[in-house]
Amino acid sequence: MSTNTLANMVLGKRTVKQFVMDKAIFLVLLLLVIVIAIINPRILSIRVVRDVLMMSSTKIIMALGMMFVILTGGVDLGGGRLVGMAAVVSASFLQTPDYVRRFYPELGQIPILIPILLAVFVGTLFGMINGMIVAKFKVPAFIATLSSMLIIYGVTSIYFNMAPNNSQPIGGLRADFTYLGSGSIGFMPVIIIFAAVVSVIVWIVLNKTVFGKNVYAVGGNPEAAAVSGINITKTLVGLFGVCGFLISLSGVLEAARTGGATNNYGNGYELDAIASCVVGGVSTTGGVGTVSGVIAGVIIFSFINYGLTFIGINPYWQNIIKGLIIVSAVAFDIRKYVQKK
Amino acid sequence: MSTNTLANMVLGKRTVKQFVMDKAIFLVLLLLVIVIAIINPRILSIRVVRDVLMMSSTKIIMALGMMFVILTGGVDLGGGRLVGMAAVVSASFLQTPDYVRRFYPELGQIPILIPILLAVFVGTLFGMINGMIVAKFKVPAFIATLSSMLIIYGVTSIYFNMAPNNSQPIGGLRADFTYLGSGSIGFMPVIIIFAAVVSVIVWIVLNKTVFGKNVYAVGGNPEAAAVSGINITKTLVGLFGVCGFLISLSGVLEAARTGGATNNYGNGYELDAIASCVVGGVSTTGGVGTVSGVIAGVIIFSFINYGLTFIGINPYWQNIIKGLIIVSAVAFDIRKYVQKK
Amino acid sequence: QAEKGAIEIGSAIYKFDDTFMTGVKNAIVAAAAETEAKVDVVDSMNIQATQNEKVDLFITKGVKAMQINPVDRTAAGVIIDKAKKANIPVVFFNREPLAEDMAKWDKIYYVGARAEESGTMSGQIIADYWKANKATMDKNNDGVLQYVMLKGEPGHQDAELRTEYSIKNLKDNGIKVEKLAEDTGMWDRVKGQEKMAAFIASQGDKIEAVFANNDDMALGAIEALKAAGYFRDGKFMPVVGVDATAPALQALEEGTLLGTVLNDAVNQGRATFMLSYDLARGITPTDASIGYTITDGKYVWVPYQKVTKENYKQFK
Amino acid sequence: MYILEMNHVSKSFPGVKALDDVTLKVRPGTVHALMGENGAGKSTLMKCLFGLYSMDEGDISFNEQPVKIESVKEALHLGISMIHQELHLIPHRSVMENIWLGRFPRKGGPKSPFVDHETMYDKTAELLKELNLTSIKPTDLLKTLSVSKAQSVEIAKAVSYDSKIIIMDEPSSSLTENEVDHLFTIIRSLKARGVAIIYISHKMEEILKISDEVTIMRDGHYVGTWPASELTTAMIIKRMVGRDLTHRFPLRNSNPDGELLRIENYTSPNPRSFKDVSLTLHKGEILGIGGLVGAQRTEVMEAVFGLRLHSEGKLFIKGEEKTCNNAYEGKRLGMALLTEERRATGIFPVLSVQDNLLIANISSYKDKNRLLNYAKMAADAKKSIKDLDIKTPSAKTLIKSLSGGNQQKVLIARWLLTTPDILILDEPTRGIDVGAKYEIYVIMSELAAQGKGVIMISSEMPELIGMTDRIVVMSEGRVAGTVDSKTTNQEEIMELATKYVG
Ligand SMILES: Nc1ncnc2c1ncn2[C@@H]1O[C@H](COP(=O)(O)OP(=O)(O)OP(=O)(O)O)[C@@H](O)[C@H]1O
Ligand SMILES: Nc1ncnc2c1ncn2[C@@H]1O[C@H](COP(=O)(O)OP(=O)(O)OP(=O)(O)O)[C@@H](O)[C@H]1O
Ligand SMILES: [Mg+2]
Ligand SMILES: [Mg+2]
Repeated sequence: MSTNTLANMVLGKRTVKQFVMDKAIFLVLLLLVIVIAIINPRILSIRVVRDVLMMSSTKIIMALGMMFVILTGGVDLGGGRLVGMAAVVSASFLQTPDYVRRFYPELGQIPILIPILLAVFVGTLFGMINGMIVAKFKVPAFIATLSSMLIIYGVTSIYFNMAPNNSQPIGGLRADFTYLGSGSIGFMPVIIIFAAVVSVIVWIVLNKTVFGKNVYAVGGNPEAAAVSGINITKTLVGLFGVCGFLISLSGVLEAARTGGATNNYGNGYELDAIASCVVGGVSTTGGVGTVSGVIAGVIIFSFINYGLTFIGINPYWQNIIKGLIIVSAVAFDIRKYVQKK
Repeated sequence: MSTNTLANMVLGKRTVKQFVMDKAIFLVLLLLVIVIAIINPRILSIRVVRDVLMMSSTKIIMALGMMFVILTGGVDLGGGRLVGMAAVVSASFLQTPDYVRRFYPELGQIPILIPILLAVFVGTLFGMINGMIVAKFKVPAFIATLSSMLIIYGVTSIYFNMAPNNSQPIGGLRADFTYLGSGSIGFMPVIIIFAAVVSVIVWIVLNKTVFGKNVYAVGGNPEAAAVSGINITKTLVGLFGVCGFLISLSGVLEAARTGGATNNYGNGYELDAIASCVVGGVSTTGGVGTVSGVIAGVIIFSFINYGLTFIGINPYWQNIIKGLIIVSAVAFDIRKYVQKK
Repeated sequence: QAEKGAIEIGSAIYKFDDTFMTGVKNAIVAAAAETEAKVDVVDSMNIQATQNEKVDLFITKGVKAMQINPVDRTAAGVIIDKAKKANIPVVFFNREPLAEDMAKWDKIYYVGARAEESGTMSGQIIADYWKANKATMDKNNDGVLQYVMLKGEPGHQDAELRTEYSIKNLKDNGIKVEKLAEDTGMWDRVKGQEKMAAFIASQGDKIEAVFANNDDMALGAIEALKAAGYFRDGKFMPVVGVDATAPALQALEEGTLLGTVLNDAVNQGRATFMLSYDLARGITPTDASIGYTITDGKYVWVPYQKVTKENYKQFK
Repeated sequence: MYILEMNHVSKSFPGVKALDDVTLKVRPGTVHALMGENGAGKSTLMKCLFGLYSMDEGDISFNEQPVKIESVKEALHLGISMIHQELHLIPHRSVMENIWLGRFPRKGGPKSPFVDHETMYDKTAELLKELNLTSIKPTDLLKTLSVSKAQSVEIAKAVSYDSKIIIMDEPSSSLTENEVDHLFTIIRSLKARGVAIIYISHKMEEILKISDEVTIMRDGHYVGTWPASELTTAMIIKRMVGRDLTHRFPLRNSNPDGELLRIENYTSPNPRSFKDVSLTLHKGEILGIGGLVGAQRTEVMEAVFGLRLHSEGKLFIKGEEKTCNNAYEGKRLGMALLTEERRATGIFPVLSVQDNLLIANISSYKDKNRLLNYAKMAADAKKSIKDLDIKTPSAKTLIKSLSGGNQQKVLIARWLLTTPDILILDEPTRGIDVGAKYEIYVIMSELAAQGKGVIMISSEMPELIGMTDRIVVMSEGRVAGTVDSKTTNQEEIMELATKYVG
């Protein structure tokens, strides 16, 4: 089963039994697959797995970024708008020279890495500013990032509305750029490789580095972290920076994947990212959460969206069913934390 | 005791500085008024006050509902969609008999209170179900209400799409209904009176009833509340019910105020409501928040929106300025909570 | 010419996030720049209540005329009441208020396109293609057109009307149709792509045409189709959108998009401004004074235009 | 020669002058006890030294060099470490991560970003072995440890810093006598290495046993410093409280009669927890529950009060069989339970002292019109503050800014206000100064004299023997025996407590 292989990739050499015990959330996913397969067995195809993984890939990158902030008990409301900013910034520099409505009509063929780095740099910077505000002025992350949501959107819109673009969707992206989003190496889409690499790196950062352990400490008990001499400000600035980095990276890839960008890209993504994290077992009170859980959370969301469309459920009913699945998945999963005294 | 006398000496006369610290949020509001008045003195008119209060009124009712949930450290993400549901339900029964596209073509003139009570009852019920799920299954409020957001929207849309309405905006509302939203008694708009009455009642509930004290206790430390013999389930179901009640009441008034309703009403309101609460000093970690703070928070938001448009700032820039104001207002206000080192 | 800003006009767009409305907004601002009028453009953020608040503000501020792009067309009645009380003329645009509301006062105008028309035209593009290429397009040779539909936001007026009238047009052309799947892409390119991927996986080669309520979703669908091997080696899928955005014209040129329908933002914006400019100055608008035809004393209809491979160059 | 001198230290909080011209001088290689009533300013002084608070006035010299300590990092760097009065641990992380937090061993050089897990594990295992804490594994998650084990982790952590000064703010409050003895062994070996210990405790026996010098504070003022050898308990108390305290325990003549509460065969669904526990409480009786840490005393009492599940067993109140599934039902049956963990299950940190006092009893303040009677509430709060001598600027002050001992007093007052028939106290005098302890004993005797019943879990043997009528001794989740307090002695209790161990 493809979910199992993925899980094994992430979990390493854990036994199946432990896996079943700990990861109720994966069982929920399995159950979903079975139910949908009964309705339409064609869902059991390698192509569907690829589709779902592809649509999950940018979301995984974003959700992993979001996870850093949720680990400290906050949320990044500006995440969605940051996706839009990164998409617009990178796309605006990466149009084919013969496209009629270019953002920068005079611009030559610049190396692909420059706009990507620029977009990601801006995102990281915005993240770090958030971290600074949270750490230094004790503003709750909710408010700091609500503000940056407004500011980022305003800035992106002003940029997007600049002449000669005047708020037209940015199209005609260069093939070397869209390759990142829709190309494949053999049967394996590049974007899935991206997501996998990012996941592994995030896993290493969280579990093997001092910074990662400090993130868990600051999230789990900030007072304890403070009396242990951890530099809370540095940790917060760092983790918000990582969050901004990953989210803007996902924005760049979103532009590459869809071959276009508007200032409205990413609107509302932050909610999906937060929800995926929480469904994946990241606690909103901080200090608890794993990379594998987040990946599972994202895939569950993607699979619900995909599967319900696949079997042709009316969109209104999709909402209702999605709501029911989410709440029951979490209620089922949460039992492992709610130990009976 | 000498510490006590000492304390009295210091506390007896409150210094100006302390006052400034405590009421920082009101000062922010004042400052805003002054700045905008310098740019355009016409903002200093009773009409503007009335406009701002009118636009705040339904939002105050909603934010007060949201406050109950935030007091327990959660949020109600379904709030916005509940506004839409209440608006659609009440409006669908309150169209003038001669309107061409009636939701219920055969329906006679029913007493205005019945649809309103129906809408508010459904809202309260949804709230109580959320409370039940949070209390019994330990599902985080974030997820429970995310699910109900989807479910409520799905249900509302299905209702709204019923023949013969087929997703047409509901219009032609009865004058006795729209009076609640846009009528006035003398110079005083009815809807402001509504908001004032609700605020007073909520204040009484939170400060003068056992239920209110239990809400603060459950929010302040749920485990200690359980040990103190507070019925956590009852309190959570109750407070989510109150939240649903107030939010759906605001939805009814929203329909009355705009003279119409669609399934899309209220979309995104929850974020504004949460933000107003937090700006008004309600702590997202639970247990802290006052009615006056929430009202101040809502009015600040309304005034920023109103004032920036009034002086004719470009909407993109409005976002940026709004973001900057919010973050600095909170940073300024929060200093009183930041423990002295 | 009088000093700039002597005439203040309030303009409320239903939401700024909408690519098309941003085009209209830009056209309004451009038209105003040639006159002494100053247009205050505000964002209603897709919330009717917010729009009403903006209207209150305009009235308090004492603007000379208002341009309103309603969030919810039935709510225009309340706005008209407010305007009438304050004696400020209103030009509604892009979303048509109900006829009985329009009749409430004589200083109410409407500029827009008939949303039905955009549906009809996108249906016509597919109908034309079907008639010309029936042999290849009817993949299963059953004489029935199997299609999938990517709708805009459910309940949205344009989404409902475009969906309804595009199919109606096919039927009026005597074409038998079968809907394989329909889902909402929420006007969004990313969602359009994801929904289309699911359609392809569940319907396979059965799909014979793709309707999208706007270009963004159509382009998303094209990305999904490309990923599934379409638009290569002679594998084609007719896809239609609405709006004629720049990337859509590019797709037409590349031959991936079959057609789109131009919603004429520039003329909607201009006509809206010209009407409100006259009204603000107390002039009763005429065909001559605004440069557009006024029907029934209060309507200016800006037509949609079919855009296909044949004529797309003129819209660039 | 002093390793540390703090001179003229003053510090105010809104409404309180917590420290007023305080002096502290500590010699290397000694144990320096810091004594004072609850709220005297001990913790505040230590937090100033540790860089958590900044002093309003005063100076510090360390190793005869003037220093400014503005952050914890600086304090740790100088060689000062601290065991805090409240646990400061990260629940979802392992013991080793908690211990090495802020200074993880790194793979390949001190600048490397990677944590060296193997080294960390080995160092932790070594440290725990050295301190004889082998029942704790380096990989255990903190949240699975009992309070006393968590406290031991805090001690291990502070010791591991290799500091010149270790501040211990009530380290023994959640330890049993065995563990305290063990702590003293650790302290003596530290002393031998030249480390100075600043030791805060309210347990007089400990102070006289371990300390070399004693500094006494009262109401934020410095009273004086004396060699421990020149002091007696009575002298310390007099200087702390400002008056004599002649008796440690109030005199009471008890004549228990009539059954109030009986449990039969209480057994936990968790096989490692309590089994087959039966006991009876009579009217007018103070019943002690003794045993070692881990004896499941807390669990049994929480089960009685309905906070924990029991799979078997019956509950009788005044002879009638009842059930009790949650605290609300417990309260209705006339019970009250003061829990052991003040911070986790006791206080509402962001609520006022008044709200904290009244919350368990809030329904009784309802008027005819169902609204709360504020005048009555304020009066009761004021009375409680006065009766228990709770030091707080006002009833409106947030409880989190009170000293630890005063928070504990608020919790006791909270349950007294519910006027229970059966008052269960789990370590009620933890962190409470001698004067206040006496007050609590008086309250217990008064309740008993009124025909009510009190159950007291305590790890302090003298208080257990001195205050109770009978003592039920538990061992490994079972009742090992019941003794008569008038005739028993510590040896007998210890013997019973270890009956099922091993
Ligand atoms: N963060 C704070 N904010 C306001 N007041 C404080 C704060 N910390 C301590 N206080 C006050 O300072 C005084 C001294 O408190 P401190 O905690 O130092 O007492 P203590 O001697 O350690 O008492 P205990 O034995 O109960 O622990 C108390 O009156 C307390 O209310
Ligand atoms: N949540 C838990 N998970 C695993 N083990 C636990 C948990 N809680 C308690 N224990 C274990 O149960 C035992 C009982 O601990 P506890 O401190 O409650 O005993 P006690 O005799 O009641 O202590 P005290 O005298 O301090 O009241 C301990 O050995 C502890 O390790
Ligand atoms: Mg066919
Ligand atoms: Mg203390």
